[in-house]
Amino acid sequence: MAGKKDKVNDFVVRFANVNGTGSASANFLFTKAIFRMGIPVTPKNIFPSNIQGLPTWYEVRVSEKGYLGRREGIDLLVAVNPQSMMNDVKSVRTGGYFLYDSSKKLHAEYIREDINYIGIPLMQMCNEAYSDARQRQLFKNIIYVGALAALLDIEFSVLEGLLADQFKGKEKLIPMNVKALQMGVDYIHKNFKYPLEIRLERRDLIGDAIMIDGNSACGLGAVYAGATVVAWYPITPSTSVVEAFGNYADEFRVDKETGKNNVAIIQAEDELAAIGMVIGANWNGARSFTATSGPGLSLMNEFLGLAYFAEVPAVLVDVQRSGPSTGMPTRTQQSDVLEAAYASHGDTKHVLLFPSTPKECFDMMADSFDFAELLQTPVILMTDLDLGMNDHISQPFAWDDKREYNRGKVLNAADLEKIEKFGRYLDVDGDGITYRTYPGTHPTKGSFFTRGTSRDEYATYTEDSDAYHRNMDRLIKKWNTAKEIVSPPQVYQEKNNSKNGILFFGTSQYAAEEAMDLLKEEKVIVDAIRIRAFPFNKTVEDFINSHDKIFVIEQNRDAQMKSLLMIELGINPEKLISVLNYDGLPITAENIIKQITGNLNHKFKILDAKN
Amino acid sequence: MAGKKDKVNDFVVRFANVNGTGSASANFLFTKAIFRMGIPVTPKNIFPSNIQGLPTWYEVRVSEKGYLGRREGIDLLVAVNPQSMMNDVKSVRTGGYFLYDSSKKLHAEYIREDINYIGIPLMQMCNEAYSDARQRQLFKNIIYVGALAALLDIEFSVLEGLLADQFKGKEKLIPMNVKALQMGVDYIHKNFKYPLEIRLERRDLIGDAIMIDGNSACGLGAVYAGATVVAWYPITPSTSVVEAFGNYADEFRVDKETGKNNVAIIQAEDELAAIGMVIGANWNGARSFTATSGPGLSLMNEFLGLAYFAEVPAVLVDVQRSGPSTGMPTRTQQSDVLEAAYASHGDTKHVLLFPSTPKECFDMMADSFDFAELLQTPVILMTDLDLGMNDHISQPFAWDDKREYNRGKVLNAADLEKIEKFGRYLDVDGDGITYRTYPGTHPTKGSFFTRGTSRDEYATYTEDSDAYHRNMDRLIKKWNTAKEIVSPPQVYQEKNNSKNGILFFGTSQYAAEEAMDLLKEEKVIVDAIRIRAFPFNKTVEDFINSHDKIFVIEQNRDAQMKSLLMIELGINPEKLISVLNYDGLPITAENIIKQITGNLNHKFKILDAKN
Amino acid sequence: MTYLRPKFRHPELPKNKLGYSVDKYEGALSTLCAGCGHDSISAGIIQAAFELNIEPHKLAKLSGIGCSSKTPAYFLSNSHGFNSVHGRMPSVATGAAMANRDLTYFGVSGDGDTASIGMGQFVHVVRRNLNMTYIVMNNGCYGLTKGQDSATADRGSKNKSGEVNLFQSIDLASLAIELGATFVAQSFSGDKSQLVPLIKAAMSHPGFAFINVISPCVTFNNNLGSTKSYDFVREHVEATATIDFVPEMKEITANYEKGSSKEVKLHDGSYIQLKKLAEGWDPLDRLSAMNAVQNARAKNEILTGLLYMNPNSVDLHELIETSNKPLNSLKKSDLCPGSEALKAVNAGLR
Amino acid sequence: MTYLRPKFRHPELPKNKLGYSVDKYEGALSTLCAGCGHDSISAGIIQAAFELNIEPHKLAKLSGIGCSSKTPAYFLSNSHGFNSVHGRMPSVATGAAMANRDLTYFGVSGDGDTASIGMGQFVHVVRRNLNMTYIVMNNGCYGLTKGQDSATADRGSKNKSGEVNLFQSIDLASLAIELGATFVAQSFSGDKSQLVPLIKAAMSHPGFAFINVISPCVTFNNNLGSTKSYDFVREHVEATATIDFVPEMKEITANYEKGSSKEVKLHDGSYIQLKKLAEGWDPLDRLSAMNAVQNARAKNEILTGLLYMNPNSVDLHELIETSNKPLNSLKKSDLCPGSEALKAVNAGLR
Ligand SMILES: Cc1ncc(C[n+]2csc(CCOP(=O)(O)OP(=O)(O)O)c2C)c(N)n1
Ligand SMILES: Cc1ncc(C[n+]2csc(CCOP(=O)(O)OP(=O)(O)O)c2C)c(N)n1
Ligand code: SF4
Ligand code: SF4
Ligand SMILES: [Mg+2]
Ligand SMILES: [Mg+2]
Repeated sequence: MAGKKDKVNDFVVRFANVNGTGSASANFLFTKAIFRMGIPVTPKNIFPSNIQGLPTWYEVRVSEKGYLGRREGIDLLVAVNPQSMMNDVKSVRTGGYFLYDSSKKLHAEYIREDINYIGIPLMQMCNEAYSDARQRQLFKNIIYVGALAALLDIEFSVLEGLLADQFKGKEKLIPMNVKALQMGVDYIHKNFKYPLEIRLERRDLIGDAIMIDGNSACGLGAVYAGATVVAWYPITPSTSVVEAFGNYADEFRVDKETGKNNVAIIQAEDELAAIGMVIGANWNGARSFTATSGPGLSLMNEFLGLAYFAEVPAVLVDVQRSGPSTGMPTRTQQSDVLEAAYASHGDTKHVLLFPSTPKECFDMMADSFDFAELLQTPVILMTDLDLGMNDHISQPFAWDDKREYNRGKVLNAADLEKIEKFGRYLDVDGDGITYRTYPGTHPTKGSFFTRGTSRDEYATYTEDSDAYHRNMDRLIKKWNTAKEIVSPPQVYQEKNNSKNGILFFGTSQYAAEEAMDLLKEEKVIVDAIRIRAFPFNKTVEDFINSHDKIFVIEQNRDAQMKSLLMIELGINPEKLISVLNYDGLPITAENIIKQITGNLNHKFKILDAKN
Repeated sequence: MAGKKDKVNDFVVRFANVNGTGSASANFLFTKAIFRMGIPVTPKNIFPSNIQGLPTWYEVRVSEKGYLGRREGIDLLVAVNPQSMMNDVKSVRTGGYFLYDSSKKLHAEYIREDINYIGIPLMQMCNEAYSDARQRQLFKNIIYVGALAALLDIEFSVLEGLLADQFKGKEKLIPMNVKALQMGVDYIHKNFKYPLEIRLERRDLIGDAIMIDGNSACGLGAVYAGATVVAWYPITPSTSVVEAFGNYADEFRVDKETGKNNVAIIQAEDELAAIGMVIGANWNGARSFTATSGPGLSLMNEFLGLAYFAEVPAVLVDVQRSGPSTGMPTRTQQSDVLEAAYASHGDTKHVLLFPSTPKECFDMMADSFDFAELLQTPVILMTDLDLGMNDHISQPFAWDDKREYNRGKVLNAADLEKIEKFGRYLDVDGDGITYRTYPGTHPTKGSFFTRGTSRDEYATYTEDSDAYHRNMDRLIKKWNTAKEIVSPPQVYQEKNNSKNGILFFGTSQYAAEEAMDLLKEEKVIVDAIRIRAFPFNKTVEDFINSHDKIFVIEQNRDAQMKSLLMIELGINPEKLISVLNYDGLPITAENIIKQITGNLNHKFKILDAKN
Repeated sequence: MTYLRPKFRHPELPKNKLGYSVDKYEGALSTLCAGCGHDSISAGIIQAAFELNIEPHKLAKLSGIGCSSKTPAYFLSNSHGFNSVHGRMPSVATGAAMANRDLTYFGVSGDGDTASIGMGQFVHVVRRNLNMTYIVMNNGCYGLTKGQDSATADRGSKNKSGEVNLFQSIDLASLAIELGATFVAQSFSGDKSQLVPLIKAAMSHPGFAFINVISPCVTFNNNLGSTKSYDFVREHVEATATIDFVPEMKEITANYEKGSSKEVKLHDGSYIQLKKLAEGWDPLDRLSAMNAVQNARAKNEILTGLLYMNPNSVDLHELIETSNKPLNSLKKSDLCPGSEALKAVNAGLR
Repeated sequence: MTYLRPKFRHPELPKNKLGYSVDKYEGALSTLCAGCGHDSISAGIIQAAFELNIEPHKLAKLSGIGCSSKTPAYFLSNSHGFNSVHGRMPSVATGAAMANRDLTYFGVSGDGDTASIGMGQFVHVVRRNLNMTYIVMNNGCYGLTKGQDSATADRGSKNKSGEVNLFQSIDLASLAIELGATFVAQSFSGDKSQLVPLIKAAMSHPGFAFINVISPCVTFNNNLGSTKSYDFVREHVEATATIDFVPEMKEITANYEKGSSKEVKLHDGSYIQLKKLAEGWDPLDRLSAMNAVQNARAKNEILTGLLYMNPNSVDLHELIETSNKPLNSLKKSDLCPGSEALKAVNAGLR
């Protein structure tokens, strides 16, 4: 991607900051402005597992074509962190730009011949304009945004509009921010040629899309789905799921008359307690969920087995981070797939959903409660740090007011009156799903004793081998029923165009779709399918069976989704080619293409051109 | 198995007792006597998850041919439990015997035309002979053993010898027991034709074999292996592992001079604490282990991930019971295989060992510490309730006094002096295994900071993507190294005799070997391999690749070992045919044969004859 | 009790205000050892629920794992029950209680279940003042796994395998007071006259009500000073090294006056010293309650009765101000903001 | 502190008895927020180890997860360290200590790490009287996950997101005394003159030595009565809804006389009231210690100093009578019974 022609709406800007310096909101302002100019844009946070003083990066990709995955190759680096400066300089592509604080002269070792330097005396400007140390700190960020506005042609009125929205109710803050922006603009206007050849031009490519992170979308989805009991324990990167839920609940769930809450949010003492609470609440007829990440999922294993066997609904959001162990808590990965699918000792299987976008986070969160209650089993929403904590452009949320909550097979008092003998685990309908009752339903009928130990169809304790066997088989029947209930995959073509297919899920979607496009430009055609749920729908099986080679794209080391495909569908591993990424950063199209073309022995022109 | 010819040393006796009535020791006396008569015998406990008052069964198979798996079809039922009597009557094979307490007349509903009844007025005899209620209870059991001695031709002197051993130091108890035995003998002699056509004849088929349960063998193995720190939490069926360890430690690990213990055994507050202690102790250079069952394994997930990633050795015995959840705690299963193999979130893999016999429990327990320290990773010994809590005939234990403990790559102070810069995670030898140091080794060299988060080769904290990636790849290299270090499989033939193979592990060995023999009688030849460790050794791969069809025998519902074979070896699932058993009882040869011949479309004469 | 317990009842049993006789409050037949203290407590729970005129189906009973945790199957069979996982009943109860504030929550746990694996959850359910009754059937051992010492076993006591407990015991009642529990009582399984009123009081308390009930384990009890005198059967059992023999035992009962002390002989011949709080005891004074418990402990006495109660208890629902209607009864119309609101949300995200 | 802390040292630093100057006891550069109380405690630990003439490599430092649990990387870099998993350091420390009784064990935890997820392990490590020093760097919040209330947060305090903590706080020192801890102290991160001697005393105590150190979190502190007066920057940060801005802060120090009280102003303008135990305080009387703590709590005072110590502490190794030689130093000859013994075992199984 060298070359020096104008690159309108197609470049990557990376901000190198120190965390705790208030850069996050300034950087977001930059991204959001591009979004408001109607141009596809995608930001990624690359942040440390600490609170203050360490390097943090914010990478913004602008893509006229709407490619919203990460891309390697930095066109403009905004260097506000002396700590990481040396590596930051190296990371700029040949011909790219390096924006730095020129209050002090740049040391010779930071000078590269093949990139362009834009020095702005940020500190000096702040020291002159502000007396309070904290204001100096804070406005430095705003000033460089102003500079970028000038350099990249961001419309100033858009920035002003954003500030007006942001400081609604605190209007006195607006002029100070505008002034700081203007300082940045002015400095560029005075000292540099602008705009650069990488620059922005207003488009109308966003439509009615919104910009939001996946965790907030999950929280909102749970409010819409009618979740009332939420238990959780803080852990990065899942914390903001429940925080968002809480904020939306403050807005939507306070009873107007009484001022009381139509929701109970409990910060549990740990993840074992959180999932225990969720199980207790669901058992008692409330929709309830928790959110966690890998270590929490590990701790929930025993309880997940109980919920599977006792057939209690439960919804769990796993915002995956790099594992194993505490791993890299602030980096993304899709490496809890196998653990989640078979969590707990003994023969267990759990329903998983794999959202790719905030809209899907919202929808699947709502669906997950239906699925959990329909199937009376845990449902785990497998999202990840990239989706959960980064802002994404997404289709707007939609809700059909006619949609009812599907509470599954629950008998009320009247139903019980009609029944001769209630059998909690009796497969009346032959689909493996049995009827349950909530506590308190009927004075003499329908009560039963829930346990994780063996029992017969009437929930009576037994150690009888046959009863145990029957029950385990029924659970498999239920599993098979689930296959056609859970979210079907997204198939990218009506009929096959190739004997090769690619299969992906979750946040790999962005890079995978881009890779498909680029491959097509090279006349390498692949069919594609995006998995959205486990167990696998028949369509998944058909797709795989009707292709010779399937490239399974996933963001983990051990090819975990491939394992599930083999185990559950009996697919010959030879036809499943893994395309893996596991360095903690979101996967890129370039990476996918390299691995696919490597396998296909295809010499790829675009790639070669880049290198 | 109808037919009325004499069945010498080939039958099944089942005792139906109430638990808490002292029947266990009497029933063991019966089994041990047969053992001492040189005849292969195998007992199975089928006991409830409670302490007193519920049905419990003890099933003893006698097999001249040395088949030590469970067999269906009860030849003689000893009915001492009115609660279960109706089902007990039904369980006897046509032509079999039903021994019951005839103090009260047997109700008509218990009468079957096709079986033989042996009524002994046990209660009445006890009431007459003993005044103390508890003695009445206790000796009832001894009396029926006496009766069985007469009916089946157990040598009385053998029983006397056993009592003498048992009451060594409490000799005054012997005559009373002998008297009770004699009462049983006499009653038979007076009232029945004896012996029955199912009966015993002294043989010399036992050699120098011993009889012991697998849990005790594990405990003993750990003493020999030099384990010094043991942490555990009680759970059936693993409790007796540590209890046995403690008993052997009392014998072998008390310092003669000081009277102090060369061991520390800590009953932890739960399984999380138990594995935490094990990790702490191993990190600090002691050999340390814990024992648990499914629910405990589930709780250990997070810590196992830490040990994998931080590369701390740990030994864990998982005595598997029927899952999921609390499942059937007193029934056997091999259903924690998948959970153990990939325990914890993120990309993790753990070394598993699969013993089949008490001797192997002992050996593998000793090996597991070598493997754990060599590989600096958790090693999980996957045994089960059948192996752990039932007595088995086994080759005697052996220990080579020249054997040294292999402590793996540990640097001492002198080593450190020689090294320029110590890198805890530096792959010096190219095998993925790095050098470690124990705390306290050297004043200024070799100390490092252990963590579950990302670090570089020098154990320095980093969030660098490359460092993370390098480390994850090195862990895979180590995994590959492990393949040829862990216990190789047992291959049953020098070269292949068939295009079909069977593959099994753990306690399925007994039934699988019997099934092979029976198949051979029918001219159905199958090759066989017994897996003894995960990751799989090259031999396993070769065996599978050199056959068309592999029957994978396992005692779980979800074909978990088959899953591991597919995932790790990339085997086409089509060639792996599952032979499953998951009703909580040990698998039988008959069951295996049915499933194999069903698949091969072979009409099996022996089986047909039986039904 | 045994599986053969006769089910015959006199037809004219007294009825409570709901018109129910006590058999309406019974459960399945117990499978615990004959004479187990836990069964006596179950009987007390049945009696208390009967006397309190509780609608059985308006009560949810929850437990962990252990002999004690099995008991919910043996009382109130018209109540939903949840025998969850070991040590984690408090969290399940918390979730359940959050879902429906209109039921009565009754939790049963053991000393292993609460004081070892469950310690964390116990501390936090106390802290949250969840509106529930929480009984620990405290036998100082792990009954179901065959008699290992628990963390409440007295220091110096011997267990069935003859091992001496080296560790100080955790005093659950004192701990609960320290943690700010709003209702703390202690009793003995065999003392129905004290136990039933305490259970009733606990169930009426608006907040977390804890009762620690000393409940001897027939089979594995390991009480301080266990005499272990010569006993033929014990020797027999010891010699055969199978702890499989449980002699039939009778329930131990203890009836004594308020303010008095009583030495109770347990099945194995050992004694415990119970001291019933005097009539004039002021259970509203937290500091004096703590002191009394500490002093009794120093004297090896177990103080019984209502030790402490906070009359101003504010339970979790009140604290977090959940709606008065049970959350599980709310409908889509109460819960779902609808499509219009969502349009506004979308607008805010552009 | 920042990554730029100058490493320059005066060449003639005083040396301790081992001939080491204090820099021998330092660790890697801290990555905590500037002014974080935890860094002050680290400095105290460095000073204490220096003054106690500890061989750094004969000490093992262990922690859970959290800002506080990171600190072992910032002191004693010649010691092995183990930053384990969240809330489970006590078990790892127990195993480590069992393996080698000859090292000194130093544990660091946070209030989230100890009072929430780690409560069970904390209670049991106290009960076992493991020979270790256990410091909780108590800031009333979860620093590393961005400021949620912990179980030691004061009831009524407001956290960074403006939410009021509704729950009573767990008093870890009082709890430890209740559980029978043999050494319990309390202090303030900024009071080096008190802290260093307490750490030294703790490290010298043969058994479990607990120090609860109040350690303000610069960034998310949520202390009672936090004034939250008008502040431009705070408003700015609130409006942008990113809690990403951490102003540079100075360490808070507090020096005051024994027996006196001191109000300490925290970074957010709120105050805490510290009360230093008087000279004449008898730390050997458990009941009076408990009372003093309870009374102070009622007055919203935090009692600092050595609250309680049992001079007859019997640590876990002594209790279970492990060999005097470290278990990890025993050789095959000490451990393996050998083939002859095995023959006898075999014979007994025939
Ligand atoms: C995770 C887990 N660990 C261990 C067990 C085994 N277990 C069952 S009951 C029990 C102890 C019960 O003791 P307690 O709570 O005192 O009840 P009791 O039987 O004495 O009434 C244990 C350890 C289990 N079921 N689950
Ligand atoms: C099992 C697990 N759950 C949650 C987390 C996330 N987490 C990391 S630190 C922390 C809380 C730390 O609080 P505290 O112990 O008080 O330390 P501080 O940061 O305040 O010093 C949490 C919840 C984790 N690492 N592991
Ligand atoms: S073992 Fe003990 S606690 Fe369990 S049922 Fe028997 S007497 Fe009760
Ligand atoms: S967030 Fe708080 S506890 Fe963490 S380093 Fe910063 S000031 Fe310290
Ligand atoms: Mg108990
Ligand atoms: Mg904290």
